[in-house]
Amino acid sequence: MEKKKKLDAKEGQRLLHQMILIRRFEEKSAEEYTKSKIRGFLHLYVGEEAVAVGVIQALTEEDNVLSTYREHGHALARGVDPKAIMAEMYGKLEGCSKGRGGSMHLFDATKNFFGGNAIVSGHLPIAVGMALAAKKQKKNKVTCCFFGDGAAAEGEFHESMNLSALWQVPVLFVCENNLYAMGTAIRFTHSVQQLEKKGPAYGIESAAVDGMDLLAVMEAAEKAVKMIRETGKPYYLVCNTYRFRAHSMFDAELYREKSEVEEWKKKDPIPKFQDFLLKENLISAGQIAEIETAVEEEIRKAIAFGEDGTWEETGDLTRFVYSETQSI
Amino acid sequence: MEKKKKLDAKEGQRLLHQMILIRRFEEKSAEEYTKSKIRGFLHLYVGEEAVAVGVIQALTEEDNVLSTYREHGHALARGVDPKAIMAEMYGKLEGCSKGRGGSMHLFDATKNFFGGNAIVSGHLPIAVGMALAAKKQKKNKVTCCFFGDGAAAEGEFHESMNLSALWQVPVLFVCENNLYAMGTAIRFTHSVQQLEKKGPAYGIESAAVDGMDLLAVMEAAEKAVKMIRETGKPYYLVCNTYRFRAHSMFDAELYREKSEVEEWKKKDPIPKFQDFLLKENLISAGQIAEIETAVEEEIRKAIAFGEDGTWEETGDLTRFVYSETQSI
Amino acid sequence: MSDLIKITYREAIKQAILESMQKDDRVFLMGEDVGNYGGAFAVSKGLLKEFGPDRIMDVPLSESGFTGAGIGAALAGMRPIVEVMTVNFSLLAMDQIFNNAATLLHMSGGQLNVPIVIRMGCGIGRQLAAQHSHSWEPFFAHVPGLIVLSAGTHEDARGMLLSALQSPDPVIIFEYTAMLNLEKEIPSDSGAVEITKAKVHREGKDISLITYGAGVYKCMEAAVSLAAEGIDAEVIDLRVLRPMDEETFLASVRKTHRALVVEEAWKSVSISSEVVSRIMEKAFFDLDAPVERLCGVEVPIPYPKHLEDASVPQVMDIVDKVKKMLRP
Amino acid sequence: MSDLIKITYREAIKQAILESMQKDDRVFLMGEDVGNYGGAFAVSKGLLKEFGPDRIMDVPLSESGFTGAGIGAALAGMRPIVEVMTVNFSLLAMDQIFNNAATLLHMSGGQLNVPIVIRMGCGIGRQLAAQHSHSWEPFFAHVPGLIVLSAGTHEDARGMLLSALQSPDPVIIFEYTAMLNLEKEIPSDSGAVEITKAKVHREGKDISLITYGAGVYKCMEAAVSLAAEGIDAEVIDLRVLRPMDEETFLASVRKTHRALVVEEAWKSVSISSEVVSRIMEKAFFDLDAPVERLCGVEVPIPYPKHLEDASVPQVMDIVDKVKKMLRP
Ligand SMILES: Cc1ncc(C[n+]2csc(CCOP(=O)(O)OP(=O)(O)O)c2C)c(N)n1
Ligand SMILES: Cc1ncc(C[n+]2csc(CCOP(=O)(O)OP(=O)(O)O)c2C)c(N)n1
Ligand SMILES: [Mg+2]
Ligand SMILES: [Mg+2]
Repeated sequence: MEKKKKLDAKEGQRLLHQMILIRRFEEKSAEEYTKSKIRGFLHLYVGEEAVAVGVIQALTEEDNVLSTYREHGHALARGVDPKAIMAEMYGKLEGCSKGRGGSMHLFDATKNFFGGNAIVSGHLPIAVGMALAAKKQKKNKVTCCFFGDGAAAEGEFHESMNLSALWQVPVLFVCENNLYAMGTAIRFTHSVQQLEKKGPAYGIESAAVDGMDLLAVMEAAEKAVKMIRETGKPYYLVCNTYRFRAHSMFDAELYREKSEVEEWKKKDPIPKFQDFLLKENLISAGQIAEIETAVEEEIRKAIAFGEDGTWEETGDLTRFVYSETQSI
Repeated sequence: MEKKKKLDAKEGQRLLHQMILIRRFEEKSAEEYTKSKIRGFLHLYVGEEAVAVGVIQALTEEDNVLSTYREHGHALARGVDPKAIMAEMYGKLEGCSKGRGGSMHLFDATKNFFGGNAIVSGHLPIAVGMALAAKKQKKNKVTCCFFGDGAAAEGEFHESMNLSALWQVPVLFVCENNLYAMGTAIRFTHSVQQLEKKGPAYGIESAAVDGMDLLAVMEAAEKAVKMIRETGKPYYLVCNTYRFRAHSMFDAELYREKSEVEEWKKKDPIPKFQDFLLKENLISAGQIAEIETAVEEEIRKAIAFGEDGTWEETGDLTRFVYSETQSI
Repeated sequence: MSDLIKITYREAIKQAILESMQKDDRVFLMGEDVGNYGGAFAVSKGLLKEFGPDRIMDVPLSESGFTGAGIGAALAGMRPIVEVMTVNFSLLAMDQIFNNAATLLHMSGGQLNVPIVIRMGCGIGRQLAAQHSHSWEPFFAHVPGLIVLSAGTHEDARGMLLSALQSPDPVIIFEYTAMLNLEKEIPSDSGAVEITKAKVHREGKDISLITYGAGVYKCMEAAVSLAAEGIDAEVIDLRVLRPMDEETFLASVRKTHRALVVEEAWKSVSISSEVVSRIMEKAFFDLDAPVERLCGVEVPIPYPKHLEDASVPQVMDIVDKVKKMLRP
Repeated sequence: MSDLIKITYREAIKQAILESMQKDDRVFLMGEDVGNYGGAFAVSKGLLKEFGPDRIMDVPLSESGFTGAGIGAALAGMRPIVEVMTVNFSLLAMDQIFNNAATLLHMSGGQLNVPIVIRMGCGIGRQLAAQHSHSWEPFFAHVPGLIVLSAGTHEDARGMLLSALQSPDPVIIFEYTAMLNLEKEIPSDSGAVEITKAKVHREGKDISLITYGAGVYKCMEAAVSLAAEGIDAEVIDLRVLRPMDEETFLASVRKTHRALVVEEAWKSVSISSEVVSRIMEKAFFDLDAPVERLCGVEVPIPYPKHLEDASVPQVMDIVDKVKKMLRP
């Protein structure tokens, strides 16, 4: 409510731009995958844009962000250069991880963006540790950690929640509940499927929000971040969302009905937010078209950048297995 | 209440006998440890007797029991021969694990007693699997799994609780909350210290009970086992208790006040139950003395049995790394 | 002799699962996405429909939990096939495998068998980058109590599982995801295979190529090239990484007097280290030259194809190496 | 030269922790029971009082969680010393160590350093049976990205930690619990030590004894016995198990022309396999006889003293083996 009033045109347009950028970037990535320009596993974020954009806008540049292998959206929302991301997926030295990581391992230390983690739930303890460091260093720094519904079944979820609450560290756990872990529906992975109900078992302030609604996510995230900054304690936010596309490019989607996907597409966060902006006169149809054009151009540049990138020399294969300098 | 009425003299005396046997057995073990007859880690159950005795009496012989490294009490309550347990701690071939396991690894397949597991929380998934097998085999078999407050912080607790509830398998999780994991007080290991509050996060029926009160434990365990048999679902029972002695023989007990221990000793489950039996005329002072004498004799025999046992031939060291027969 | 049929590596595994489930109703398959998704690599596609959810069990992301549950089910008389999607995630289940499955028989003095079969996808070759391209056969081969098999051929992909399910002891089977689509001819009636012996795939007199897993077809191909240049290489597939059959390769080395060990795993402390050591210990005086190794480069596997290819021995590397060894 | 002081292995470690915490306030110690209990093996006794609970952190039983938190804290600029009480429990943290600590630098193209030090108790010798007597140095030594140290002497127990904390890369330090009470003399000013090189502890000309960890003092003792019989053995402590310093032992073998590798870990796929392989590859023509190995028997370690002793090489075994090798 209050939020909606606060949102000004410029900010609204910026957020819409981000969501559209993510959407188009993902669509383009899929295309590049079928052209074999991108290889390995490719997990797209289409449908879930409101979560990354809504949460990350609530953070400052000093805050840390960690994500999974489905992290293009988070990286883009965090401001990692789309060119560097595309080059990364092209496997080029100009990529944000020097081409070593690919789609699943985007890193950008300058943006406090810490991956890009492909072991499900493996980054939760790391997030707790980064938040612990911030506390020890007396830095005003929230660590925000995105993960999926599937991840919440892993033991590391339990350990991380407990540690963060015990130690009272400033971490925001964001569970992106898209109802599936690969092809396994949440009813086969969680005995209690309202995942926000896991929070109280650790005494962690928890909430669930409609992850298809950018404004709702923004409001929930801002509330969460505010509480974290005020109390130094963890917060657990479940964003209920849906991925419109397959789990990865290897997925035949045998496990869900097309009609279910269609039903969810009606809740697409982008038209919803667009309509809101239009209705509130925060944007014009022309401005939307401009955003689309600008995004198209950004993506064109990203592809070109990836294409033009350089392959790492094979002789450099073992660089950075260990550090090249002894003092850090 | 109802329970107290049902308890007859014979059963009451049998249970008192078990508790006293465990107590004296543990005291004797400590003595043998200082004489270097027993080696390795030795974790005593003194103070917690009502939990093992109260829970296990609710099971049938067909049911499975799994425990930790602090499992002498469970083994004795389960009816594993005290001679075989003592011989095991003496490291002799006549031990219940042929001397290979020692104090932390008591096993007796004929009693459906499955350890004796020394990796904290490592047996929880196994218990779920045994319950799953019972379900698949359509056997009327409850699997009862004891573990500590410390164990509940491990990821495997989370995974096991979730799996058991998802699969709806007949397992009884018994958390022996003795307030310490080694020297770490529960306030340093759990953000939420009423451990029974963890059950609802999995939709598992849960309860907490005064683990120093045999009758209360019996009642709670019977209720739990009844529910499990009726529904085939898991149940989570927290027994709040206290260990009177050190964590193991290597523990200087720097982490708690003597006065705290003394306070808890006032709640000693054995005098409490003894008094109840006396008051209800279910036992006489003479009969108590007889139990003490009988227990003394059992323990004397156990020690003699251990002493007289044989050392395994060194040449047999590698027996049973793999099975000796190909069909099982 | 029976007819040959063309079959993919994937189909070979699938047929083995199908056949073993038809033959023995104690057998069931559990793993992430084995059911509704059809298997992460489509290996179990269709089996859920055939056998229903009690025998093709989708499990939550809980590697320790469900692997432990498999161990429990095995203890209780079932014959679980646990699929750990890929070896990359097996670290989360390592405690269950090494501390429980591998020890219970010995530690209980021969009382407790754990007839579990754990299958995992393994290896490099799909540009999946550091966290998803591991070759961790060496870890498992180090641990007594386990039987560790590597399915380097289509016959073994089909036959090893059938034999493993007859074993009273825990068996780990490594399957190579890069080979899933590869078609080969196998005898139409090919079934259970020997799982205690290595296999000479090609006889030769000039040098012994000793390998396993993804190295097998590579070495066979290299041997063909070498033959064209007048070098007659013997190719040995270790197959059983634990307990290792040294007789087969020692006999070969005694004949050829030279050996090259080829593996994709990192070089240090690997299967090849063990093979070289045994040749040193038992065939030293038969050697005309030092045994050499071609192994994985010691680096977290990078994403780009050229770097990935450079990380493990390729056919040409083998050919070149052999030529250098024989014609220095 | 400085004075010698008598010191236990335990005290040596403790002094290193103390000194490093005094020197650098980014350093903190976290682990189970390191604080209130004083350390499972009394290593950190008194440090909580000295440094307070923010720098001596008791953690819940959550090996994956707190090790991962250590990695996160290291990423964020701290210098955590994570104590995994013993290597037996490290399997639960293996994913964090191998998939995160070891890969992040390379996978991020050199952006992310993980300056964590992980200490663990290790080895056999206290009759703790199968689940508590592991020697798992070989697992860690297999993994690129890690620096793996083995503190086989009192100087190293003290000095390695000090040096490790200067490393920009993750360091694992193995400490040997069976040696904790052992007193030895070290220079009173002994401090940081070299952590890239093996060390010749005793020069000799007849044979090279190559070992590490608990094997070091055993081999020194054996060398003394052998000297009495006219055999002059050189003793080499590998110290750095990864990246392994082969130059030192190759030089030795080139001089003595014979070698015996001694380790307590299971024989197959071990540190000794790697040492033998490198000698094969690089000093084959310097050998007068095949290199031999004395290793742990491949069995889950049993509880009784005589069987435990029989499970690893003892001083007399080394002496006998050398005599057999030199005077067949
Ligand atoms: C520990 C681990 N186990 C299995 C996998 C394989 N895997 C990759 S993604 C995935 C599903 C994760 O689902 P969820 O956490 O809901 O995230 P989503 O993909 O839906 O965003 C699985 C099983 C993995 N990467 N890591
Ligand atoms: C995975 C693991 N980590 C650490 C240990 C060392 N350890 C043995 S017992 C124990 C405390 C366990 O406490 P709790 O579960 O409360 O059981 P209690 O001993 O109080 O009965 C610890 C830390 C272990 N055995 N296993
Ligand atoms: Mg999901
Ligand atoms: Mg406890």
